[in-house]
Amino acid sequence: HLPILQWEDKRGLAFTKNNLSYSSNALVIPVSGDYYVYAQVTFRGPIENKSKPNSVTEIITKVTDSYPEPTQLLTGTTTLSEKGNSWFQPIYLGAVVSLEVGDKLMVNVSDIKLVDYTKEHKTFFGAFLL
Amino acid sequence: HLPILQWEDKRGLAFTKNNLSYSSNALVIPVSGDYYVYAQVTFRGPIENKSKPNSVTEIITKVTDSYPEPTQLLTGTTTLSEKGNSWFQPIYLGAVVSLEVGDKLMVNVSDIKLVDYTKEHKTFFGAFLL
Amino acid sequence: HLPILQWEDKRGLAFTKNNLSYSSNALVIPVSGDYYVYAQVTFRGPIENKSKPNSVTEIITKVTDSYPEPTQLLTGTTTLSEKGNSWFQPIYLGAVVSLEVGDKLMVNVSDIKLVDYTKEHKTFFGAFLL
Amino acid sequence: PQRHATKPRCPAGTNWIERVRRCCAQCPAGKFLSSPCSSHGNDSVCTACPAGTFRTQPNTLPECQACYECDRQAFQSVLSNCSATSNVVCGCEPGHFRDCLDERCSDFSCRQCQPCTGRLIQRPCSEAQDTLCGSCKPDFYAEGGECWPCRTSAPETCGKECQRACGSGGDGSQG
Repeated sequence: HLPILQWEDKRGLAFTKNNLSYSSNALVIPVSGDYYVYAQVTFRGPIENKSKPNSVTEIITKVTDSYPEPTQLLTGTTTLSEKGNSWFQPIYLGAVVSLEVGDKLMVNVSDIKLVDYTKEHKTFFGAFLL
Repeated sequence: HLPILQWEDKRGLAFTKNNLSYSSNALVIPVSGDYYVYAQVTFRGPIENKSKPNSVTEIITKVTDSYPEPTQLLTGTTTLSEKGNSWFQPIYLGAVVSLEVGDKLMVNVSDIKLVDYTKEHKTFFGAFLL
Repeated sequence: HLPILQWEDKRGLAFTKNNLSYSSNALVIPVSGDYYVYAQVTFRGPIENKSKPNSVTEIITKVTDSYPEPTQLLTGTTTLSEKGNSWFQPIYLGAVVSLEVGDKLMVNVSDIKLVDYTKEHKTFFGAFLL
Repeated sequence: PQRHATKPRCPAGTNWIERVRRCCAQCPAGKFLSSPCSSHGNDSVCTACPAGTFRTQPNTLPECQACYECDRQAFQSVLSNCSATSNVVCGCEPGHFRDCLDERCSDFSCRQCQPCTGRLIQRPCSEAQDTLCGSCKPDFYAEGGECWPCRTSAPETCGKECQRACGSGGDGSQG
């Protein structure tokens, strides 16, 4: 599987409410229902001793007790133009998904070293009950 | 008009939420109100005997009984970098729009052959009442 | 600070939903709570006597009476492929933020001359209370 | 009519707090308002910003801002650490310069300085801008936009520019 992003859930703009909680890299669903789930990941480069990748990918996945394999809910994948020195590429994903109490939501990325984690307003992840 | 995307609404990631019904390629609005409407289309190439286009476009349109012409609600259009063999380009759109009961929402694209239909987590469409 | 986009809130695709009022380039929050805030800006070029920039940036910021400086809530920055004459680049941003009554939301951009204002379905801004 | 009730003007050093509908004393930089004042207005409860957060100005906000981080993997360096009253300040590692994303350069990436191989350096690389390369160094000749050492040229391929820079022998024998 692709690496899973870790998130700040307390400081600054981050918050969890209505007992949507965050634990071991996942948002944990407190009550079954339809949720609007969203995430933006800003990728950037170059970084030391790594050539520019052809593409970057962000996937929001669900892990549920009733099924052993993670389910890919939303995927954003984009190719990068070859040239260019320093580059930035945000990928935003968002949609309504039906979730069960206890389901866990995570964000996987093609390469964790390419993620711009330096500012909370560039890479973020959340969900709300409709 | 640009070709209209057809949607799979039963299997897998059901698109129709809170009793929005789906018929003849459109989401049908069951009750008047403000809706957050969203869609992501992943375009990809190359596909046989077609050169790489300069750009790709996604438009969410509304058809209503009270007006003969479709109305463009949201548009995403992006140019593609020339080089590069196989390419991917997702376009996400989402906003609040006021809709009337019976209005129909559709997604039009610049070239239907370039749409990556293979997985519903890459190309999806939905709406929810506020 | 980066220039602030001005918005048309009466004609066409009204941006202000559920009694959000709009004054001096900002959405004004009528009641405290958690809002899903979103904006898409479509950048395009070339424009006369301006070379193609390396990148374009969109930032949703908050101004509040409780603090003398604007707070960056959401940021989308993307580099542009070097070549190519006429180009389009949409940036969509959206997330849940906690806001107080009277807070003001604005959209800042790296270069206001590159913003495609011509159609409100290409560049739009809004928010709704959860 | 004004949709949201107009806020009364608060005396200097205080801000209107909607939750309790009164003016409360501002918390100093480095702190946030953990609970609003009681009726007589200047007993706001202020709490120090937790580690990893800051406030540079007096405020009545319910939380502090999260510190940015310097992008060490992308050749940024820390000029000053985050404190309770100031955000982290990042620069570029030696051998890199700031490639600004906007006029104010509030956001930038660090690009490698160009080496100017075989050229004179007109202006050295700095935090703010790339090296400015000059013409070819002595004992180097220009060809195809690059500067080549005279010793690598051979008489039969030493063109006009090469002969001018490297002397007629062309193989740098005098060097």
